[in-house]
Amino acid sequence: MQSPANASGNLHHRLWMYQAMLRSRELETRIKEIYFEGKLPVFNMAKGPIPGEMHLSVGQEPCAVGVCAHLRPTDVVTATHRPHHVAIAKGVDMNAMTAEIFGKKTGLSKGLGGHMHIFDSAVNFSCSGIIGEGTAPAVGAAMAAKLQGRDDVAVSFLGEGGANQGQFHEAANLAGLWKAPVIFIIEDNSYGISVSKAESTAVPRNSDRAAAYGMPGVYVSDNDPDAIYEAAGEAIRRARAGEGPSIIEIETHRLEGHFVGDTNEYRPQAERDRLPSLDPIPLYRERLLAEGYEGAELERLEAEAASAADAAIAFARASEFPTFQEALNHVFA
Amino acid sequence: MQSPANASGNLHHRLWMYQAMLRSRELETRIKEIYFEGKLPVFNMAKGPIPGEMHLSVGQEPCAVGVCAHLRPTDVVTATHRPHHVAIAKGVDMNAMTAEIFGKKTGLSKGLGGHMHIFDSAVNFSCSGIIGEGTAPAVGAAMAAKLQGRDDVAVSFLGEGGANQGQFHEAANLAGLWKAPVIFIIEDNSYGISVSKAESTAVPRNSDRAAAYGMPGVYVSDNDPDAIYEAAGEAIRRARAGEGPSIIEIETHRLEGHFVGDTNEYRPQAERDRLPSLDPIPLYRERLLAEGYEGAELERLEAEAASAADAAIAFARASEFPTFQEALNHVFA
Amino acid sequence: MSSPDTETLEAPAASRQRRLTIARALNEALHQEMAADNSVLVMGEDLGKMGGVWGTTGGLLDAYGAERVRDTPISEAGFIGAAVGMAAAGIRPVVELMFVDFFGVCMNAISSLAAKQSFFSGGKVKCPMVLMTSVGGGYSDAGQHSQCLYATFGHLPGLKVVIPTNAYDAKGMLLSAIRDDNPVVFMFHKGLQGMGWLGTAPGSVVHVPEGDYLVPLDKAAVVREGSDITLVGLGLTTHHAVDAAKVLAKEGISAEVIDLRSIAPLDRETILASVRKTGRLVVADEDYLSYGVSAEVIATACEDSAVKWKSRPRRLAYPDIPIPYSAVLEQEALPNVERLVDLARAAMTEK
Amino acid sequence: MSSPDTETLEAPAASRQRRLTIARALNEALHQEMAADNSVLVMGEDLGKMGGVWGTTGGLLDAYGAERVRDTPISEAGFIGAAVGMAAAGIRPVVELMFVDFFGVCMNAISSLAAKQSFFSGGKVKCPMVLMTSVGGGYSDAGQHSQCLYATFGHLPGLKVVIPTNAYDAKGMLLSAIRDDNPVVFMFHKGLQGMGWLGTAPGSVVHVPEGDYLVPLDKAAVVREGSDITLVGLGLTTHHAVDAAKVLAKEGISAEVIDLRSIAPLDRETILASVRKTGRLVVADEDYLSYGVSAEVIATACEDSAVKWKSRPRRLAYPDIPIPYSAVLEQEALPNVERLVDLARAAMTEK
Ligand SMILES: Cc1ncc(C[n+]2csc(CCOP(=O)(O)OP(=O)(O)O)c2C)c(N)n1
Ligand SMILES: Cc1ncc(C[n+]2csc(CCOP(=O)(O)OP(=O)(O)O)c2C)c(N)n1
Ligand SMILES: [Mg+2]
Ligand SMILES: [Mg+2]
Repeated sequence: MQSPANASGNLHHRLWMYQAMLRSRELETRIKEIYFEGKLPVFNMAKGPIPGEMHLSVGQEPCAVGVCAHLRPTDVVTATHRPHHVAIAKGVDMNAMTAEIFGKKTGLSKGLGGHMHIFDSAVNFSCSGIIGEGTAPAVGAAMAAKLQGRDDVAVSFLGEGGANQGQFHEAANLAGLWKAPVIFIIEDNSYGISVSKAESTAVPRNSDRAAAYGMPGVYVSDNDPDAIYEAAGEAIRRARAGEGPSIIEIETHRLEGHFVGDTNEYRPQAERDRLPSLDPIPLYRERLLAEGYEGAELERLEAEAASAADAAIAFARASEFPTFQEALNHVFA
Repeated sequence: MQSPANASGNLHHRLWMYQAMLRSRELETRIKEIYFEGKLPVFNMAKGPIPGEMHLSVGQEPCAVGVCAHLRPTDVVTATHRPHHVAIAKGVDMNAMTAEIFGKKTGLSKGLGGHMHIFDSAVNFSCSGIIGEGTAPAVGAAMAAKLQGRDDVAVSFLGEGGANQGQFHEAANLAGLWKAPVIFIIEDNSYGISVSKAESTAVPRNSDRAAAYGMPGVYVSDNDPDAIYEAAGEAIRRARAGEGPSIIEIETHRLEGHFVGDTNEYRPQAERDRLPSLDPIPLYRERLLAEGYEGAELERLEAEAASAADAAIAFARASEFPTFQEALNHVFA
Repeated sequence: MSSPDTETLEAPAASRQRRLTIARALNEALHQEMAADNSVLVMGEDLGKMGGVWGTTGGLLDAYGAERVRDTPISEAGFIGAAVGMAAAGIRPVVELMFVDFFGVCMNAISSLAAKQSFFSGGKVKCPMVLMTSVGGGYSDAGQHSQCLYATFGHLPGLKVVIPTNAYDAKGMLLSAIRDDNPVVFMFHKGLQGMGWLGTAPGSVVHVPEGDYLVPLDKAAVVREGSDITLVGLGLTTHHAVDAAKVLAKEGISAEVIDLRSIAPLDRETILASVRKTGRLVVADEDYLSYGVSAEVIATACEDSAVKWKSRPRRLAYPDIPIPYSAVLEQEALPNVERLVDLARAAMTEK
Repeated sequence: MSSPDTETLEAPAASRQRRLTIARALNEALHQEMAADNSVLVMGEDLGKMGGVWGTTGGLLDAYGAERVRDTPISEAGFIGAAVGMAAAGIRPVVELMFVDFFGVCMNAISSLAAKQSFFSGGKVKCPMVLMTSVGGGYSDAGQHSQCLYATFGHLPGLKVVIPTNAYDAKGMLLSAIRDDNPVVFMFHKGLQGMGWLGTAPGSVVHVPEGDYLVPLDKAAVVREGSDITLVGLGLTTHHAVDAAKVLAKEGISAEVIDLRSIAPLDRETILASVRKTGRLVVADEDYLSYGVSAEVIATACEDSAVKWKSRPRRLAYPDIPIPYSAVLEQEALPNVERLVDLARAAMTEK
């Protein structure tokens, strides 16, 4: 899925964002359902077509699309253990990504990586299951662009919990020092697993920490795709123009548990009750309709996203498992 | 050497500070000279009565005395690879410390630690040769005091170079979050070995980074013992009163090379030429005299410091080396 | 020998026994020790409200309050380093590194700070800290959430490193660890933990006394006696070894099974006593092969002058590759009973 | 075999040969490779203006400019992690971790990030990064500045780990490392580096050709041939082994000396070929004993069916204690020629 930054212009960026959110949501809805296949009656994480941990981005799609709408395939993105929405918005091949999640040979990494290790070199996307790990490589990728005379940027996504990792501090300082064309996008969903932001972070806003690194910090409230699009656009423009890095913290919402199976019980009941009303996709749909977009057009995008997700699942299911030789082949390049 | 916070009050804190600076200086002057014993004509770090690396604090004494003047033995201090001035100001036994530097059995750690591992549990002092390592234990020590219902504080000394270590970020966030009675003292001598602050730090002042951790940040210019005393006094008062942590960054000067043997060649000539005029000890002497302190009193302190240093060296030289059994004995408690 | 008898690893315990999972046993140990000693404090990610991802800290927050049961930011270097500072001041912190795989973000706090406080201070500063951490794979959690890294910790001086194989040992060893004045890396294997959402080797669920008891941190256990061959395991591979011994028994081969329980210190005497008797050795390790536990056990036996080898020693370990996600690949890479039996058979027949 | 011949380790080279220290050889390799390939970049603490604490980067800043020769903040996790991002984009970064002892503040960037890029991406992302780092003690730099930690790095998959013993190998191996598409941990021993301010084993200063040549990263070297006993060393202990072999020769004992040069991969074939011939083995390692290089070498030999042992294998390694500061203690703990000779004699006489 090409971003509007590269698409031929006939798809307006707001529709593109809507569509990218839908694709992620449609795929994750299916993943969630399939995740339970084979794991019940006594839930066992090791079983079924999608074993292991599964972190869904449901509710956080605006962060991905508002940022990635500005990116080119040659821009680099590093993401986290919660990568699907960002991957899809960055243009990662959905079929190959889904096959990876199913551990298949046709997966992006032939099944060696899995859901926390989505690597697509065609669009320069990677992610990691270790908190903070992607921050420094993003600075390096940004510096590489600068050294190679490209005006590409790098974007590092992290959670508000991840902002308390030492690696983030080191990476942000390097970025500020070297004026690296990198943008740190902090998806503030208020929780790191069960630990709330107030229990983990000495200041209310990570965007205020930008001053510690000599870079602008912007806080975007309300999980609003358009506001994210604006803020990210400005930060990415600055970065491409050689004006250096930025931090953007986005208020977003984790509508599901930390991973599939987590029931969010540590969240106050009132907060949990409110979650469905915060779903950004219907909210954005309403806004688009209110602002004159055609319902039929939206429905077309919805259908397209559903069928893309179906196709990805079908592709993954139909694919073969890798042979053990694959695991031996790629320890070294 | 008891700090004025504990001394019976008959020694004014400014004289105490002067004396503590002198003690450190007198000892380090001797250490520097002895360091070259046995190492020449072809300098070999492995040889002589004091082998290994040797980092002197010459010029940075004000940071130590201005802070430690407020501390009690039950307050905890963690210091760095450049620990002597802080150790002496914290009241570490000078004889046992010097013996440690000579690798002797009578040393604080029986010769197991050496100059970068000065541990004196009698006054709760420790240090480490790994940059940033002392920051988190200081937070822990501060929390221990809080949990145990003591109004003791912890002070973590670090260099401006060390402030770019991830550990510092994590420790500072924990401190801010938990309102730990800890003070981070950043000795800004403009260099981390050969790398200047401008080459290492994205912002001009680390004290500005305090805002990222929800704590006050103070910058003290001019390596001024009295100004440091004031700033530290306020921070320590706040910490004891349960008002939480602080960061104090102090402009100071490393008058010697990074370690003995380093010739400072990477520093601009003009800067090197200026260094002798920045020696804080004669400057403070002048000020004390100008403000009416008796010359004779200062001379008495000077003589006392010199003889304390002589005694420490003599004690260290006269002591025996440890037996290998000591090394085996203390791997575990 | 203070571990449960051979039978507990092999057969369901008698009905009146109280059988617990390792998770429950650890939780009980923490409850009891926090009640008995108010210098004990628990700190880590999701240990409070959530009760721990590994089920070890449930109920502690309610019982002992937020001062002593602390949820932390995702700042492992920070809170483990802070624990060292607390420990020096007389607190006995139990901290959790959620997955051992995350060691790389905080190893300095463990292997430099905690491990060397005693040495650097000439014995004056103590570090009575327990670092609990989960190890092991087998459930497709991929290359950053499935490692064992036993040897990574065992190699560095100043740490005690233990891994219980059943709930009895788990409780007794955790109580010993908390009371120890040294840093103890307490590893629990996810495949033995008894979480609802992960399969659990049945042999780990054994009788656990309600009261207080200690299991030493420096003793291997002979969990099954035998005379023809010595099988050495730790964590999950101990269970594989017991299962292999049962298969071998049917073929008339009498295998002795040793559960290392501690890798630092390594109980070389117990290993040697067995290999001197059997003259044959197979080591099963789920950690990476090279520079791993299996090599150390083999070298220990081969250095000994009293062992009379009837065949050369053999080892089964995780190959030197990152852990692949896809279940088919991961299962192929993991040590298992079948391969262990094959190696034991080879040791019985070949030189 | 691409290493210098036996003599270079043993005797001063012929007068017209150009003899360099390892530091100078590494510096020359960096100069030549930066000139030849402008994707090579050097980054770390004090590498620019100061030319590196270990003398490896002198003159590079002037020759190649501040973009390609970067001084960094004291942020090892940050700049090593950044190097991984650069490497994925086609840059070939050479980074320095000043002392290997600091691994604990940045190990995640090395053993998770760099080491697993290839695997996690199914081979699509490369990490052509060299991590240079100093190892070893012997000059009273105490417990945080004197370790070797060979096995710590060798144990974790995805890294190549090498350590040259002389200047010839140093240059050829560094050129190989920079051109390798994988992360290479390039360890240089301070006791061999040839810094003015540190003593240097004379055998490390050998003839170094001016031109371009490669020494492979996966081959041990037989630095002295012999028939009675195999002595295995790496880094400084290779020099001890050569010296021990000379002493033994006077007693009529013919010792073969193997310099491992690489511990990941470990060249098991070269070890086995020698031990199959001699039937006796002593390993000398300056890293901590337990779970170390010495155990892996011994296990490798003992697993082999073709070795006919004439006496049991032996090892000399650093004891499992932090490195003491006091020179008398440190020297007593370090492996040395005398002890190696004693072990070899024992291997010749006892079972
Ligand atoms: C270094 C490290 N510590 C701990 C974890 C375990 N862990 C996985 S996700 C997570 C919470 C992350 O919170 P946040 O950064 O806010 O991201 P979110 O899950 O909310 O998207 C934790 C603690 C980890 N993967 N890596
Ligand atoms: C983690 C770590 N990285 C690098 C070093 C090497 N090193 C020792 S002192 C030093 C400079 C420290 O600078 P700063 O913190 O400003 O303290 P200063 O030496 O100026 O007192 C460096 C880089 C170290 N000891 N630890
Ligand atoms: Mg979050
Ligand atoms: Mg400095």
